Amino acid sequence: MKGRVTFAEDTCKGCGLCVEFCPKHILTLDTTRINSIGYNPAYCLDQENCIACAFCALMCPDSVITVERIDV
Amino acid sequence: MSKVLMKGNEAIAKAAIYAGCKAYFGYPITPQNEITEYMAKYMALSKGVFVQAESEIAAINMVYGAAGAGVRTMTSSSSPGIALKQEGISYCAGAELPAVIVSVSRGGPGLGNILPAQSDYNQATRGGGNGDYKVFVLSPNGVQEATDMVRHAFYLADKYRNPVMVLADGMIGQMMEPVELNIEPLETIEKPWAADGNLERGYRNIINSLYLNSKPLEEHNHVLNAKYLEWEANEVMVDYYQCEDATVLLVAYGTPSRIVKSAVNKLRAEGIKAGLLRPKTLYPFPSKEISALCPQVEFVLSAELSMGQMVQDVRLAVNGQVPVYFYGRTGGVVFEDKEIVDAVKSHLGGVK
Amino acid sequence: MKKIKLVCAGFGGQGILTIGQMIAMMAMQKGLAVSWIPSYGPEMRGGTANCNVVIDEQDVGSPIIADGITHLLVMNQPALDKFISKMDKDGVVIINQSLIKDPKIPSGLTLIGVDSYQIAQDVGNIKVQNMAALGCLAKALGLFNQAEGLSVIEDKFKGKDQTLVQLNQAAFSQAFNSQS
Amino acid sequence: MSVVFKKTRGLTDTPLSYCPGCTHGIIHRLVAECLDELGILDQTIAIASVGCSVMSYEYFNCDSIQAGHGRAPAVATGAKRVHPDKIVFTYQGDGDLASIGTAEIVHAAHRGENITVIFVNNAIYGMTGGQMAPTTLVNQVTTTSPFGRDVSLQGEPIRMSELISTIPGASYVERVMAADPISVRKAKAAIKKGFERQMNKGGFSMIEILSSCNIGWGKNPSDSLKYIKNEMAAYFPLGVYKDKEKPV
Repeated sequence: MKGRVTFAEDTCKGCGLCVEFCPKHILTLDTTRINSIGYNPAYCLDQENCIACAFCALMCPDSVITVERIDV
Repeated sequence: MSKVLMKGNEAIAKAAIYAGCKAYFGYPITPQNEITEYMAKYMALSKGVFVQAESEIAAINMVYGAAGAGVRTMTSSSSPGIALKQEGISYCAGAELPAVIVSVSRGGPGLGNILPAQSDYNQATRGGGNGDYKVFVLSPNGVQEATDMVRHAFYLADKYRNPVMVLADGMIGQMMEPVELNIEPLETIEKPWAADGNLERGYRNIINSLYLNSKPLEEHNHVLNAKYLEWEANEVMVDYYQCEDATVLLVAYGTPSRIVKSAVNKLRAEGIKAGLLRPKTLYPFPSKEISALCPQVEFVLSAELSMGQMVQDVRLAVNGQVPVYFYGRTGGVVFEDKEIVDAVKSHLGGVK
Repeated sequence: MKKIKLVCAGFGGQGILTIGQMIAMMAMQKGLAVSWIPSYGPEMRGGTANCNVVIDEQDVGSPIIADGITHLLVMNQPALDKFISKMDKDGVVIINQSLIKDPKIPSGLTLIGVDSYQIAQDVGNIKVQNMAALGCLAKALGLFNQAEGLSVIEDKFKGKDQTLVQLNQAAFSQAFNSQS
Repeated sequence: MSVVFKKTRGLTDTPLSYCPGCTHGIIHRLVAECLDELGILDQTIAIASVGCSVMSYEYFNCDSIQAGHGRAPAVATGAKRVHPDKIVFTYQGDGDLASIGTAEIVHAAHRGENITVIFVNNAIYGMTGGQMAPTTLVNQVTTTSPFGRDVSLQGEPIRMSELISTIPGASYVERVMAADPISVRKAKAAIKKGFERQMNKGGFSMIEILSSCNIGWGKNPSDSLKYIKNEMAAYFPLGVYKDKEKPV
């Protein structure tokens, strides 16, 4: 199963809970950028390995994350 | 002791401890939390009493208990919390208990917001508790004066056996200014009336505000009222700025009075002889002082961060001698000196 | 002296409130009248933070600065956007060059840049960026000498690790002296 | 391609005012998802309380009434009694429900009000800057327990689910937590059950959710979740404390 994870970047507060709970360790905080509300936003390093488990979205306090399943 | 830069809330708490406050009861509410937090730490270190009550109602009743038992005590809160304390304040006044209540007021009504406001003038001076009672109300204009007034509040509370409120605003609570604290011990007075559980004194003490029969309750009210009249005669505090030759009198209290003072300077620079009278006691109100200036002024303008509360006391003081106007901002909006200047100018030259 | 109306603004966590407090302490130790007041609101880390510092010879009128800012220290772009319209016509704007790359400033205002990130890195710890900003600001105010700044830093970190004090002082000094 | 997860329409587009990593946001979402999935979003009245969640009326995409500090269950009683066919819930923190509002919560349960109470317990007053709450753990340092909560002065933390479950009028009381994906799913099931109980006119329900306050606790968001699991859940055991339909 393959998935795709996307972030509403400008409401992300960079708390890192999605990063913490991603079982595939493909999420990280972008420490080189600051979003419009002053935080390092989360992003996906490796979409190829997303399994659409949505653990990241379940733990996101700000409902920033959308998870889709790619039917192959 | 040299000057230190201190936040108003912290300075208020420190001043209370130096003034011999031995018991503090409070409940979290912004913008006065630093008072509670400081007390949590320093009451423990100085072997005093600190209790975070389950509510403001509980906190003021703890104050009633501690004051009734003869100990210098204090609570602090902000507008909605002071609203909840009204019941206990009435009981303290009725039972003639010395207690200090610090009110760091914020915008209202209801939850309002946590920004600076003066919309609790009526709450402080009239109160919402039942009965013919008065609370002594002091109003500081900065951090230094807040500390001095907290000390004075403990003195007055003990002297008159009455609740004394220090009405600050969110600005004083959150602001840092250089402060020199008075660390001299505040003289303690005997409290032979206290219910401190010591029958060796030879008689029983009862702290109570219940008078079932009409005559004794009426007599009690006369005793209380005599006290209030004594304050009005002897305890009024007021600050004059450029009032000697003033032809326009501005009245303002608390931190906003500092902005009005700047407005007086601006008006003077334009050749308008403005003066500022700043009540430092809101009850007893400086009615005589305001009235005495009426013959020389064209009008009086009360400037407040409210929709117009103190202005009613100003009108009573002026008693029709000259027109009384009002300028106010509310909701946490703080007026600027130029607004006051414009308001004064709009009224110059008689009633339009 | 001309009354100083200073606003310091940036993201929470950039040490903005501390910068303002330390300027206030320097003013107090010089015997000037001063007030410091933060924008205060519901507790939330991050977002924006700012404080107002008013310095005068005799007494401070309003502690709140509505307009006529004489000195503005901004640590990020949103802070600059928020306050630039409230400047005094010949005011001084100090910007954090590390985060504000292309400042647009109305003519008449004096612009001073401080690369707080670079200075902090130079002295060996990026956590002291706010001290670099403080050094630049202290100089720009024209009221204080370097020793007065260093002594306030000493006081502020009293009881803390001495190397921490020196690190903060180094960042302060480098910024203070890099400005002509 | 199919959507596995997206933001629920039970929440408005207003960004949440909570600190980064605060689990209030997760709990808001769970409540909103339940309202949406049960098809009751358009017939619900949310009662917001005072504390960090004071602005929850901005976030739940339904009608809302903002209540005074601690008074949400009384306000909910008023709303529910005049609109018995609508869904009424309160969203309260520990300072609101377990301190200043103890009388109101006890008596709403006692009357068996047919409402759902979402009780977020994070063992601290977050909004006002981290003061001790009645649920603050023993020895936990807060700004008003600077030397740690001292049982001899401040008592032991109050267990509200246990207390409320002793009241005959309470129908369903469960304690859950929001500490990892599995517990978040369980929390959602409990919240849904609470609303269903109300829809079935089953009476008073309270779901207590152990939540984090990483700023007030002085921990990072990740360690805060571990604290919920290891420290809070140890003192506040998870589980169903009362279920009138299925006696425990």
